[in-house]
Amino acid sequence: MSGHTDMVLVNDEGIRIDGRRVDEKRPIRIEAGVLKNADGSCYLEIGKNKVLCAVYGPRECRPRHLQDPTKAIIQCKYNMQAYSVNDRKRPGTDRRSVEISKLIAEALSSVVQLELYPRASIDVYVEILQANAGTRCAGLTAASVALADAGIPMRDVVPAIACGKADGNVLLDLNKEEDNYGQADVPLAIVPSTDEIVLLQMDGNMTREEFEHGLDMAFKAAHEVNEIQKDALRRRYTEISKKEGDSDE
Amino acid sequence: MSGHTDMVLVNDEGIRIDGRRVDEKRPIRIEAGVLKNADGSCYLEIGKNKVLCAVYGPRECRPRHLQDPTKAIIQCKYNMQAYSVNDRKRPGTDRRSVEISKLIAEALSSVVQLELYPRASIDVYVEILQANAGTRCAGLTAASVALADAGIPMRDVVPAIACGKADGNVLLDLNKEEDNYGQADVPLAIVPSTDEIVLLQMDGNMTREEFEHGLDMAFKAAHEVNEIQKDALRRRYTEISKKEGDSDE
Amino acid sequence: MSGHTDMVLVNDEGIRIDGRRVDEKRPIRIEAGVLKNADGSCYLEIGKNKVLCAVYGPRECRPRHLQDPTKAIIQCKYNMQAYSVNDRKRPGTDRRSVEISKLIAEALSSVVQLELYPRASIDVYVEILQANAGTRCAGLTAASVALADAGIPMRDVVPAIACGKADGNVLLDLNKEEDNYGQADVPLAIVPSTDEIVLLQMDGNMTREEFEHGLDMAFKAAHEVNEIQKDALRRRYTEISKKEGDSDE
Amino acid sequence: MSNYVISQIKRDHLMNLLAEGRREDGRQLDEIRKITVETGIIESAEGSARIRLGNTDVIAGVKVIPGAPYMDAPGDGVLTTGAELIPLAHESFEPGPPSEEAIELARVVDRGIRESGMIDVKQLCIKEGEEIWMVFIDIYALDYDGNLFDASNLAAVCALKTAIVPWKQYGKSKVEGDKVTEMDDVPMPVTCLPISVTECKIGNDLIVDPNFDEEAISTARLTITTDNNGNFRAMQKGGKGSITRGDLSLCLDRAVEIGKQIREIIG
Amino acid sequence: MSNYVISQIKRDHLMNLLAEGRREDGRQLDEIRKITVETGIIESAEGSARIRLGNTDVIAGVKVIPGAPYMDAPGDGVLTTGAELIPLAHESFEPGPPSEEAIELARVVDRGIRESGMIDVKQLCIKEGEEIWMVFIDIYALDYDGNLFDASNLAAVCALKTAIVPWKQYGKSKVEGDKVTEMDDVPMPVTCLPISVTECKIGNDLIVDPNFDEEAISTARLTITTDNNGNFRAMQKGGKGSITRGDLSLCLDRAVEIGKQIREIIG
Amino acid sequence: MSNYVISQIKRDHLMNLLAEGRREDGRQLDEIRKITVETGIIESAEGSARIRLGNTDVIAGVKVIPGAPYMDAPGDGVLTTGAELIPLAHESFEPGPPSEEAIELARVVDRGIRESGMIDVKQLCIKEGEEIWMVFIDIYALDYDGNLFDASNLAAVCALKTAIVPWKQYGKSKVEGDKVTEMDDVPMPVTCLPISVTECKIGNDLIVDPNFDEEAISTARLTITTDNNGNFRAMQKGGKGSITRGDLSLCLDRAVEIGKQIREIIG
Repeated sequence: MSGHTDMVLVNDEGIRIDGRRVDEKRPIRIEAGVLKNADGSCYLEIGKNKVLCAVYGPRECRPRHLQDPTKAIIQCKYNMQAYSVNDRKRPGTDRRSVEISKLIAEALSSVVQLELYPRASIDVYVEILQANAGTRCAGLTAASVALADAGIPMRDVVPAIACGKADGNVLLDLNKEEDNYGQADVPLAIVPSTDEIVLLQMDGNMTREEFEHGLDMAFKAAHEVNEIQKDALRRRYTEISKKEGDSDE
Repeated sequence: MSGHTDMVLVNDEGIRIDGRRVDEKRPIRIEAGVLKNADGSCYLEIGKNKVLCAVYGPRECRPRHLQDPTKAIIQCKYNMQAYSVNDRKRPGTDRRSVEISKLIAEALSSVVQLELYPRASIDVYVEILQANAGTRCAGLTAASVALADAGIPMRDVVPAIACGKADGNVLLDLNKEEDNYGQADVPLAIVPSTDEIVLLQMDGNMTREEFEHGLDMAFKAAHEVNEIQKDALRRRYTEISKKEGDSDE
Repeated sequence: MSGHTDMVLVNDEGIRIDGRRVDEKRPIRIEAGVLKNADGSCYLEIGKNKVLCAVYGPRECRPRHLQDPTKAIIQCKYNMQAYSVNDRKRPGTDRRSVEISKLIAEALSSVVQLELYPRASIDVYVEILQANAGTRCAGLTAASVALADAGIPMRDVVPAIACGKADGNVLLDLNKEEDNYGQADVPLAIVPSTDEIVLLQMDGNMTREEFEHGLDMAFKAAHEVNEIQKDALRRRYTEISKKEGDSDE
Repeated sequence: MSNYVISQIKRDHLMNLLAEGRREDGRQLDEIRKITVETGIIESAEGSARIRLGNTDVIAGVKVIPGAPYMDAPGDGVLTTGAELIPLAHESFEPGPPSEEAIELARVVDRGIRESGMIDVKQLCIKEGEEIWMVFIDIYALDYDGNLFDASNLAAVCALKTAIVPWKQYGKSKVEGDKVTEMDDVPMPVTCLPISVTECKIGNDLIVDPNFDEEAISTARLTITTDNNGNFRAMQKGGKGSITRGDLSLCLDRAVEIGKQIREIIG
Repeated sequence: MSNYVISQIKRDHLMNLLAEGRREDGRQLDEIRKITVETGIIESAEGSARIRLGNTDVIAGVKVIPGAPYMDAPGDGVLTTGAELIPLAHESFEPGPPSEEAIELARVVDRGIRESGMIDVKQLCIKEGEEIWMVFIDIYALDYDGNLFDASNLAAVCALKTAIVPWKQYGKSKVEGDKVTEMDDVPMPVTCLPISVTECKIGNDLIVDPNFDEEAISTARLTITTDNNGNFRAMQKGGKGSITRGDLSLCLDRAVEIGKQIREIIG
Repeated sequence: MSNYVISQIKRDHLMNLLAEGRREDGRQLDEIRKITVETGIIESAEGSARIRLGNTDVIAGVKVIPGAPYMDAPGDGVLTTGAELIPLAHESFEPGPPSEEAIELARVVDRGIRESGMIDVKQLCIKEGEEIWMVFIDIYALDYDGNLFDASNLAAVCALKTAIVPWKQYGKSKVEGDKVTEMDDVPMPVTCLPISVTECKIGNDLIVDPNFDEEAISTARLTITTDNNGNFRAMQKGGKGSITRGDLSLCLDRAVEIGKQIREIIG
C-alpha cells in the first residue's frame, strides 16, 4: 500500500494491467490429494501465486502444554520458500509469517469440528512456492481443501479472496503491482453456507461506500472460489473411488 | 569508568554538575502497589532513573527442573526498555542484563524466607523505563518494596545505593556523567538491621582508604533509602486499610 | 579444495612443504586420562592439530525424547575453540560442526556395545584447541581413546586418518596448505580388526585408480595410528595400576 | 493468555448480564472505559505516552535516530513498531521472544499508523538516498485488563503526536541538492490521528473495549482503525469464531463514532 | 526421522525378500526408481526444478543476486546451498531450524556441485573485488519416501542447468579493467553434471536408491558423486553401521554406471 | 552447577574441619592451591595460556585482529572477553549458549582487565577513527574443581602478557596524521597485572580459593581484583548469602597479600 508509481493500474476502459476487469479474479487452479505422506493436501494456483498445502492429523498435540482437554487445536505454519519472491527470502520464521499463520489457524478453527478430537492437534502447513500478492488468501483456500481431503469433519469449506483499491477503483483480487502501488487491500474469508466472516483484514484508505462495494465483490467471488474448491474435491473423490473400484476387480 | 572528559565533575567548592555535594544522593521517590495484576509492585525514581517493578508469587516454579524441593527460588528479569537510553536499546536479553538479574535475585534471596515455600518460584520483574546510572541499585531497591507489597515474608527490606569516585573525589550515588567519566563505581546493597552486605560490585580504581570512605557514605545513605522504602510501604498499608475500612462501612 | 596457488606443494623429489614424503603421516602424540572430571579423556596432537576429548557416561540421556529403550545412544559435540584458527571463530555451533559431530557419533556407534546400556547416553566432547586440517580425524581418533579410557566396552578402538591429492600426487594426511590448495581430501576411519569402514568422506577430484591408491595408504596408516592409540592406553593403564599399587602399600 | 481459564460460573454470570444488555462494570455495550493520557514522561525518548484504559496500562516510547533509507524509498523516513507483552503486566505473559499475540499486536498498531499516513515520512529525509530519520515506536504492556489493541494504538499515537525530530541534538542539516538548511529540533510531522476501536463478540452481542474477563469468553475480535475523516485505514479480525456482515456493519458505525469521541479526549 | 520405528514384521519381510535378491517394489538391488523432472516451474526464481524419484518429491530453486565477493576469491561468484526438511513432507519432520539431517543433506549436495566445478564461478564476476553474482540454491523436500540425497542433488543440478544469470534484469555490465561489456541475461555457466548415487546396506546387501522402509532398516548409507568423466567428486558415508572395502568397491562401480544412466535421463 | 547436591555427610565433614581451622586438602583458610602456568601453547593464537589451579584447569587464547573503532573512542583498541563452561569440563555444564554463570565469569574477568588499564588501548590504534586492533580473549574451562574466577583471570592475564600485536603479519603500518610508521610484530602493551582473589563464606569462615566441594556448601562468594600497587580495580560479590563488613575487610587484606604472591608466581 505504501508505494507511488507512474504506472496506470486501471485504464480508462476499466481494464487492469493483466487484462482483467475490476471485478474479475485471477484464474484459479486447485488440485486435491497431491502429496503421498500428508493426510490431506492441496496444490493451488491463482494468477502467479503457487501454493502447496499439507494437513497432518488429528494427531497427538506437541508441545503438550498446548493441548486442550476439550477439543483439538489447529496449528498452522505459513512459510514463503526462499525463491518465491524476487529478492531471496532468508529461510526461517519472520513476524509477517507468524501473523498469517495465526490468522489462518483461527479462520479454520471456525469450521472444523474440533470438539471431536480432544487433546489432538491438526497441523496445517502452507508453503508458498511463488508469491504474487494474495498468498494468505490462496493459502487459506488451499488449506480448507487439504483439510477436506484429509477427511476432517468441517461444517463448510472456507474460500478466501481479497478486494482492494487502486488508481481510485475498487478492485477484486489484487495482483502484486496493485498491492504495491494501490490504495487498499482487504483479504476476506467466509463460510459460504452462512456468509459468516472468518478472516478479515484491511489496510489502506477506503470510505465506507468503497469498503462495502469491495466487500460485495469479494463475497460474490468467494462463493465462486468455493465452487472451484468443491469441484477439486469432487475430482479427488472420483479418483479415489475409481482406484478403489480398480482394486476391487 | 572508561572515559575521559574535559568536563569538571566536581568543582572547587565540592559541588557536582547536578548541584549535589559529594555525599548527597539524588532525590528519591518510591510508590508501592502501583500495578493491579502483580502480587506486589513498586515505582521508583532516583534522579533521572525511572523503574517499575512487579512481583508474582510464590507460584509454581517453571521450568520445573529449576524447582528446589526444600525452598522457593527467586527468579529475576531485569530489562531496559528500548527508549530508556539515548541510543535505542534493541529489545531482548543481553549479557549485562543477565548478570544484573542474577545479582538482584541473589541479593533478595538473602532476606526472603524461601524455606516457607518449597518448590515455588517468586518472580521479580524489573523494568527500566529511563536510565541514568545506578539502575541496578534502583531496581533492587524497588524490588524489595514490591516483595513487601506482595506480602512475602522477609527478614528486612533491602536498600541499595552506589558510591564511587570522580575527579579524584569519593562520591555518593553517581549520575550518568560521573559514571561515564569518573574513576570508580561501587554498587552496594545491605540488610539494614544487621548491616550485612548482600550486593557488592566495584570497578575502577580506588585505594583502600577511598574505598572504605565510599563504603561509609554508602552504608549511611542505604539506611536513609531504607527509611524512604518503609515510608512508601507505610503509605501503601494506610491506603489499603483505608479502602478496607471504607468497604466495612 | 577450492583454492589455487603458485606454491609447490610436492617438489620434484616427492617431498612436501613440511618435509614429509607422500605416504608419510604427521607426527602423532596421544595421551589418555588427561582430565579429572571426565569419565574418560584424551589429548591428541597430529602435526599442528591439538585436540582434547572428554567422555561422560553411560549416563541418563537428556533430552529424554532421544532415549532409545533398547540401547545407549552416542551424542557428540565437536567444537572449534575461538582461537584455534587464524581468523577468530565466533563461538557457537555452525553447520560444519553439526555435520562433523554427527559423523563422529555414527562412527563410534559402530564399535561401542550400546545394547549394554538401554536408555543411556554416552556423551563425547571434542574440543579443537588448534586446527591445521584433519581435525575430524584427529577428533575421532582421540574420542576412541577417551571411550576406552572411560572403560566403555567396545569391540575395537577406531583410528582415523585422511588421504588426498595435491599437485597431482596422492598424499597421506593432508596439512592445511595441501587441504586448501590441493585437489582432494578423503577422511577415513576403520575398525582395525576387521578393516570395516566407519567414516568415509571425499571431496575434490580423483580417478578410481587414485582413490584406491589413496585408500591403500590410509588403511595402512590407520593401523599405525591404532598402534599409537593402544600404546597410549597401555601407558594409561600402567599408570593407573601403579597408583593403585602405590596405594596398596 | 491462551491458557487462561475463566470459571464457568463467571462466564454464565457475564452472559446473563449481557442477555439483559448489561456489563460487569456497568458499561453500555458500546461504551469505552475511562482513558487517562500522560505524555512526555520519558526524557530519554523523543516522545512518550502512558495510557490507562480502565485498568489496562500501556506505555509507548518513540526514539528518532539517523539511519540509512530503504533502496526503494530513498527519500522517506522509516517507521518501526514493536510491542512486548512483558511478564510484569500479567501472570499469563512469559519472558522470551515476542509471542504471536505480541507480534499481531505490533503489526496491527503499525498498520494503523503507517496506512493512515499519520507521519509525513517525506519530512523525515535528511539527505535523499543517504540518510533519513528512523522512528522506532516501542510499546510495553504494564497492566493488562483487556483490549491491548486500542490502548497500544493510543499510546503509540500520543507518543508520536508529542515527539520531536532531534535535528539539532544530532547536529543534522537538511540537504536538498545544493541547498543545506540548518534545522532546529521540530515536532514530529503528524498529519492525522489514526484511532482504533476494538470490539468482541460474546454470544450474539458485540461489546466495545472488552476487559480481560470479556475477552476470555469472547469468540471473535474486530479492530477497526479510522482517520480524522472517518475513513477506514486498517482492520483486523481475530479469534476462532466468526462475525456476520451485520456485525461488521455495526462495528464500522461504532468505530467511526467512538473514534471521534477518543480523538476529542486526546486532543 | 530417527525415532521412526518400522515394525519388526516389516523388517523381516524386507530381509526375506532381499535374501532372495528381491525388493518390496520389485526392483533389482541396483535399480533406481522412476525419475520425473520438471524445470522452469517457478518464475520468481532464476532456475527451478521439481524431481520425483519414485514417491520422493523434491523442489529446488535458484536465486541469482548481485553481491560482494569473498576477500580470498575476489573474482569468483559465490554458491550457497540450503536444504529444508519441512514438516509438510513427512510426519517425522519438525518445524524449526534445520535438523542435523537437513544440514548434512545440504552439505553433501553442496560438495557435489562445488567440488565438481559444475558452475564456472569465474564467469559470475561482475567487477573483480567489488561485485559478483551470488547463487543461492534452496532445496525443499515435498514428499519423503527415502533417498533425499539423490533427489536433492538432481533437483539442484537440474535447477542450475536451466538457470539464467540475470545481467540485464539487474542492469549489470561486466567490468574488466577499463573494458565494460553490456550483457544480456545468459544461461548459468555449467561445465558438467555431478550426479550422486546413494546406496544402503541392509544385512550384507547393498541396494541402490533406497525407499523409506529400506532406509529405516539399513545400517549404513553411502553417497558417491561422479562427474561426466566418471571421476569421483564427493562421497559421504552415513549411518551407525560399517561397510567393507568390498562394499565400497561395488558402490564405486555402480555410482559410475548409474550416474551415466541418470545423466542420460536428465539430458 | 546450581543443581549439584553435595551429600549432607560431606557437608558436615567439611564444616567440622573448618571448625578446627582445617580444610579437606590440608590447606590453611587463606592458602591458595598450586598454580601451574603454561604459555604460548596455541600457535594459531596471538597469545595463550593454560592455568592449573589445583585440579581446576582453564585455557585462554588471545586473537588480535584489525577492525573498526567505536565511535566514542576512535583511537582506542577494543577488548572483548568471552568465557565458556563447556560440558567437557564438568558433568554439570550443559551445551548451548553461555549460562548466567558463564556470563558473570566473563564479565568479572573482563572488568578486572579493563578497569585496571592492563592493556594500553591507545597503542592498539592503527589509524584513528578508521582502524584499530581488536583483542579477543576467549576462556574455556577444561576441568572444573572450583574457583573458575581466579583461574580464568590468571589464564586471561597470562595469555595477554605473552601475546603479540601482529602488525607485520597483517602488513599494517601505524598512521598518525601524515606520518606512517612501519611496524614489526610487537608485544601486547601491558601496563600492569590485575590479579583476582576469590573467597567463599562457609558458616562464619572465609576461605581463599575454594575447591568444588567448598563452593558447593558456601553461602557467599567475593572476588577482589587488585593492581600492581595493591589498589582495588574490580569486585564482585556472588551467592545467595551475605557477608559482613568485617568479612569484607578481611577479604580486602587477603586480596592485596595473595595478589602479591600470585604476581610473583606468574612473574
